[in-house]
Amino acid sequence: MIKDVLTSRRNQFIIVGIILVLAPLLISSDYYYHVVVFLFLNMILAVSWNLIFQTGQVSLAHVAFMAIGAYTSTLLVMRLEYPFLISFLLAGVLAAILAVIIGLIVLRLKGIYFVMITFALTEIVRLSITNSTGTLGGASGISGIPYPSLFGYQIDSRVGFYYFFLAVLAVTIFIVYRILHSRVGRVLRGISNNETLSQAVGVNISYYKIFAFAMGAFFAGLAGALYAHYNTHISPHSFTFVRSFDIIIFNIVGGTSHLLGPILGSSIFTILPEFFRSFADYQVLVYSLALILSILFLKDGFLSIIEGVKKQFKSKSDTKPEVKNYDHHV
Amino acid sequence: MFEQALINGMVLSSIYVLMALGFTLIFGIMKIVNFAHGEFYMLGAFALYFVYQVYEVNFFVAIILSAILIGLFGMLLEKFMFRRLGNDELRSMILALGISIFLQNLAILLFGATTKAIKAPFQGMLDLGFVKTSYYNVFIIIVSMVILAVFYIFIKKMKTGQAFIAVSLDEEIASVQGINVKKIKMIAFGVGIFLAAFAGALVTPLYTVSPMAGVNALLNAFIVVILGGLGSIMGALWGGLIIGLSRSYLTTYVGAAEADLLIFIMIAVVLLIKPNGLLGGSHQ
Amino acid sequence: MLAVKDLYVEYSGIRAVNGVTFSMDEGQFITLIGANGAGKSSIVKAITGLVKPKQGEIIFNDTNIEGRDSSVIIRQGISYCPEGRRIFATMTVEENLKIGAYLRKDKKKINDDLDKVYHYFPILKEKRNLPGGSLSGGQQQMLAVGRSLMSDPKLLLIDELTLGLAPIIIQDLAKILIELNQNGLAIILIEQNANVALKTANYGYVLETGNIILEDDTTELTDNDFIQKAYLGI
Amino acid sequence: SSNSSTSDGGGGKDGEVLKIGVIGPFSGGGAGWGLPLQYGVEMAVKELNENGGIEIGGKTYQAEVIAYDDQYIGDESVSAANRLVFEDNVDFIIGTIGSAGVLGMQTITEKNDVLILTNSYGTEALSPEKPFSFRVMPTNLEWGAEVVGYIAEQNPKAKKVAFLSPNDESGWQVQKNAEEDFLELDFEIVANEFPERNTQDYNPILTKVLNTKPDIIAFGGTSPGEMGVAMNQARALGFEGIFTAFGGPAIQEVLNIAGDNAEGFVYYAQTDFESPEVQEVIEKYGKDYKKEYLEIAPDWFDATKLLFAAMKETDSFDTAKVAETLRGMDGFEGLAGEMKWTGEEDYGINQQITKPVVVGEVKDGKAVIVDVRDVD
Amino acid sequence: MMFDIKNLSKSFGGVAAVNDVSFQINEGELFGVIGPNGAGKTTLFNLITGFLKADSGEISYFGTNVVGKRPNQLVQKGIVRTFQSTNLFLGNTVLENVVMGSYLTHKPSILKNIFISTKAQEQSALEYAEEVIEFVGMSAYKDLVVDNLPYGHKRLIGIAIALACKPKVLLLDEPAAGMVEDETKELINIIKKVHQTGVTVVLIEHDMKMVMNLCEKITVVEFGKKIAYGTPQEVRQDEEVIRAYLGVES
Ligand SMILES: Nc1ncnc2c1ncn2[C@@H]1O[C@H](COP(=O)(O)OP(=O)(O)OP(=O)(O)O)[C@@H](O)[C@H]1O
Ligand SMILES: Nc1ncnc2c1ncn2[C@@H]1O[C@H](COP(=O)(O)OP(=O)(O)OP(=O)(O)O)[C@@H](O)[C@H]1O
Ligand SMILES: [Mg+2]
Ligand SMILES: [Mg+2]
Repeated sequence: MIKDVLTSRRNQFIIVGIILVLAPLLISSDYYYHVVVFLFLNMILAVSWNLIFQTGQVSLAHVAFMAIGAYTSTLLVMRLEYPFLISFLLAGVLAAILAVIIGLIVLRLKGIYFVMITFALTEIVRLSITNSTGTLGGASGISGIPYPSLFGYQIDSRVGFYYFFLAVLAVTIFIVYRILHSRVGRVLRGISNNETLSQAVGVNISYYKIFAFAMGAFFAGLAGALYAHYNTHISPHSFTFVRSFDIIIFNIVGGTSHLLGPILGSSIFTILPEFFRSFADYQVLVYSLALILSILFLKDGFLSIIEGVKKQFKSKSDTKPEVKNYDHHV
Repeated sequence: MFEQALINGMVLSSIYVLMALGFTLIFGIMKIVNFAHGEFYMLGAFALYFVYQVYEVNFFVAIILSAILIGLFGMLLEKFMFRRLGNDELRSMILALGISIFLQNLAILLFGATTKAIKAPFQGMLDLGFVKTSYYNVFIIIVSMVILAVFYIFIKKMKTGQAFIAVSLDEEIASVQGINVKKIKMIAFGVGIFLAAFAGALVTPLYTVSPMAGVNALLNAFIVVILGGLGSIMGALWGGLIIGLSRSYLTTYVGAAEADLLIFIMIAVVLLIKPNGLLGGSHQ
Repeated sequence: MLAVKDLYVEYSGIRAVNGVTFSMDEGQFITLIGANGAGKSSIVKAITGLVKPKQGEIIFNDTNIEGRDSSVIIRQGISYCPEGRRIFATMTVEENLKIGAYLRKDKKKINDDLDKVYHYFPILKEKRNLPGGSLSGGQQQMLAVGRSLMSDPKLLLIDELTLGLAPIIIQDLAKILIELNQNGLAIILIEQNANVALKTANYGYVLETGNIILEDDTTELTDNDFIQKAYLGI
Repeated sequence: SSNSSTSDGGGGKDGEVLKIGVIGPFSGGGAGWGLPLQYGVEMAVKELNENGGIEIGGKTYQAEVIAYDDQYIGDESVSAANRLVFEDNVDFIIGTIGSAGVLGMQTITEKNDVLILTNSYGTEALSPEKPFSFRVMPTNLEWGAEVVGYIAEQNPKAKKVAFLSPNDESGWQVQKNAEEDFLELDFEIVANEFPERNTQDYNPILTKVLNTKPDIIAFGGTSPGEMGVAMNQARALGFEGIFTAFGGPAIQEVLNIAGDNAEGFVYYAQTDFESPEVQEVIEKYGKDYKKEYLEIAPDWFDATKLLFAAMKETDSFDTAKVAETLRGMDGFEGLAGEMKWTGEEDYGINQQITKPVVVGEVKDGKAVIVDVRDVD
Repeated sequence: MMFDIKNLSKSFGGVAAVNDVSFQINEGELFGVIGPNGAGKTTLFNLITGFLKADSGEISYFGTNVVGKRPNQLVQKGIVRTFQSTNLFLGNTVLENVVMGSYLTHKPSILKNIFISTKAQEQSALEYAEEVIEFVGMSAYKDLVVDNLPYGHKRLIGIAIALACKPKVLLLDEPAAGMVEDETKELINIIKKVHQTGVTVVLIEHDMKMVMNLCEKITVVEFGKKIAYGTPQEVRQDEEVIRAYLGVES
């Protein structure tokens, strides 16, 4: 009985949801809030990136869309005095629109060439902001970005940010999950698996690729806006391709075969460095070692650990043989 | 100014080509986007610093020795790390990234964060008539051309070179031609790293070395290879020449900050017209 | 020359070859026929070292080669033309052929053999400087066969010789193989087209679900009722 | 290595500990600046502890350093500050370097009354709304005019200045300040270039710049390694004029790379590193560290000592009170001489340190201190 | 008339793969294309199905010129193909492969997929795919990963995927390659059944028995040129065809 309750997907979601909503009761210091808020931000980025990845494209441009979102929302609020909520949504929308336009051009590139052109894109965005003067603040960026206010309520406490970020994260996960676990998700994976054959069964591959790219960019844009209004200071320095690499690491080290992968990956690789922080000048060294080891020993990232545990669990509880799965490697 | 920019561009191009060759080799054969390539460049430079500056070995011997040392180190990494990942491109890429961060910070720990310099073995300026340049610049250009030619002949005409390509295309079928795939991959990785370290050692007298020296070197190799076409030797040559010369001329006639932006835009445009780079996928 | 004893091949627990034993002498020409999935490819892959046998012995010229690395086995004088062509797509036709002679040193004789292959398949000569990937399916098959001839082997393993070839080419190829065999080359031919297989080879093995169910001279097999019904469509 | 450096780990004789937070780039591209920061603070802490600690409100405290790496990434500085403030309950933080990090940290420290001693070039780091933020390194806004003044006095004929500054926030800010100093004295700015950081090949940009026939090449915040390379390349291209730099160079590093090519280089020396006072401190507290980082450490050593002095004078750890004292503490004797607070005019608040401007010049291949000028 | 192909040409860097070819295919026909290796048959398929764009000429499909249309648009119009080399969604099961083929018959909508449960559609797609698999006789294998299935089975799955697209015209590129006699017979039955449901079939095949057995009309190409056209009997006796393609023995 209990086991049934726990294994239903929906119930699992509900349980995790309740835990997250109640978690602030347990969070004792603002520092933990800060870490968790950043974790949520990273999760939004990682999960939305995964949507693009499902079409077989490794994008380094996620951070560029994040930057676009951050600057859009900041400028709308500060210069045009738009209400926060509108600016926030427009940040996502503008990022998505730009993604459609860019996607129309770049999504014909494949593999490493796509990686490269999205890398170039990121650098073009960053360098353009750096070399700009005036409104965008150039290399020094923009300071004093106001805290978000929603329906007259100003979010300025850590708890406030916690719930706000959590809400956006929940929406992101919900939408990405629904897309991936549906026929659309099947189509996306089909495209990544075999473009020619997908075309041959009637799939308009550009349409789906652009959709995934723009949808991912939308959430990256939102994440950028969140970041700007939480941090209250942005500069091109915050949007280098290094952050894109982090997003990729979250996914690959987490595991890509399931949405749980990026969620796990971003959790571990956001929290772990905080543990390593007390190593001071050795922090990065230890971090890179952890990265190397997890890549070396985990086949599908942290998901393989979960799979391993599951298997063990299964083989204990029932002796029915596994569905035969051919090994793909000779 | 025009002539000076030409010489500047040629020197840049030579270095880019050297870096790009190793990078493109490793990608072509192992399908690894070697984000640690710059760190091997940096290690090559540090190796030279110790072998030549500290232990005072003859300069030319020292360069080769440094590159071989680092190349061997690369082979070890292939044997004990990259091989484990098989042909998983993404994981290999992240592994390379991890190694890159690790080596950078290890270097800070071992060698310090400050910049070190090596004196060029020969000083003085050569008057080419239309412009003056240092002997060492000329040396770099010539050495790069020689390496490029040797490498080209190696790949196109020698059995091992052909084996590299065969392995890159289909390991199983390569092995039933009698090719020892594991060995070839290890050699290919070693040669690629050798080239990176060689480039690093060669240019240190011109520049300097510090633990972060690899970052820009990698970026340049990366864009050169993408522009020229991954896995293509002639692509590395053309990519190197184009990026080297455009960087020189754009910087001289437009400005440094704009040059980078313009180069990225140029690459984006080229890729849109030729999605596989200038000579991509041809192994020419 | 070649002896396969009690060979088992498994893929993650699934049996593909189920205790197969056969042997052949120098200069023999045998064929393996059988339905899809009977295990024919698995047998030759085990011989070439592309799959590791689960159990059993493979002896080639008095040395055990089972489980060794392919590159080592090939060195003994075995050549393999894989199922599904698998030519090196971006290498030129000529480079493809030359890589077939990877282990040989005798430049002169390599060139002779190259000419021989060009003589067998003139279209390859015409396209010698084009990338292999631009060839049509059948042309690629010719290239794959040509490549396997370039190593001057003692034993030639061909998996699916006629796949995608035009009838006229099949007739030519059959003649070529017979000629090569008469010049002393031992051949194992896997072939879906039993008509061709039984006409070219001297001795045949019939496989079903990993077992040899029948073996005989090809002339006898051709007259066999079962064979006529299941494989010759008579 | 460890993050704490109390001499015995057990606190003062009353068992009390004063925690000092340190944030700086100890890895990656900024390590050359971050490590001296860490070492400078640790040296001052060692000195304090060796002298028995600090007595406040009748209790004796031993100081302890908690250091976090921010990799020269703004977000990391923010996280580190969060940890120091909320987790380690630190009230005093030294660092970080660079505007992005400092501005990020201030969103936490100012609200929580945490006192920070930083170094960055942006003007926004100091303002009346940020009473807890002090800048303990003079920026070239403070000392630039003196260095330019020295150059003008020594080279009455030099008129044309070409700028090379890194293309980032500090580069742009430093260049802007320095340009004004030059214009003030009727120099002409003939070139103003912003190459990316980590540039190794300055030939193309120098070719452009030298075409304008400058008498002076001024570096605006370029790191010492790159400066050395650029000097070599400029000389090879035939430049015979003067080099100067805005942004404290590690002069030994420059000399190691540029050698004779650095001849005539005029720079802001921060402290007279070779002076007996500095050498004594290094000998006593810095010998465990890598020598190559120590050139900039004395400034952080001074800043940390200044902070301790202010605490002592206030006889309290109340940050608001300590800040108040600090603002009023003119005339503290540091290794570079007397330290004072200014900034009212430029930032609206007196929380910018100034010191006598120690001007160095490379003469006959050696770095020598040629002038010490008081700021007016 | 279904297809009216006029003066179609396509060349690759000097090689005229398809050279001024014209022919017609009627609705409901079983049409064969044969010719020596490299004659341009596959290229012809690529042109008809939009995977390549013709250099010149016209492909009229029910009266409209479809040159320049993308493959997925043509699939929507009912033009469906299989590939000469096996082309599957690797790493997936047979069932999953065929479900992908039901993309058009059970077309997903993104918005619905996000906000409304699509279990019903998913279920019906699954059932549909199972029917198709049953039709080609692969039910026993439906839950196996396709990667290492025997060659002939892979080819059948390729056909199943194509069938799941509900073609009006099905273009098969060497479907019997790699099959033994028995299996070929099975395949012939399948193709006949498909044809009986009103689907036009265009077949490239080197197995002459099969071609002669199945096709009503045959076009023979060589060096990108049409060299003969007619019923199997006519073509079989054509001197040109014997010289270029069949050889003496057939
Ligand atoms: N790499 C592999 N992994 C898992 N199973 C495999 C692998 N290769 C072959 N098999 C399975 O082993 C069995 C025998 O396959 P094999 O390829 O040897 O047959 P075959 O007689 O050559 O068939 P075909 O005529 O289709 O080529 C088949 O059931 C096949 O699915
Ligand atoms: N992408 C390409 N680049 C260059 N040449 C090509 C390309 N594709 C096909 N060709 C050439 O065009 C000709 C026709 O090829 P095609 O694949 O259409 O032949 P086919 O009739 O299908 O032959 P087969 O029966 O062997 O499959 C061949 O000579 C082939 O080499
Ligand atoms: Mg087989
Ligand atoms: Mg074909």
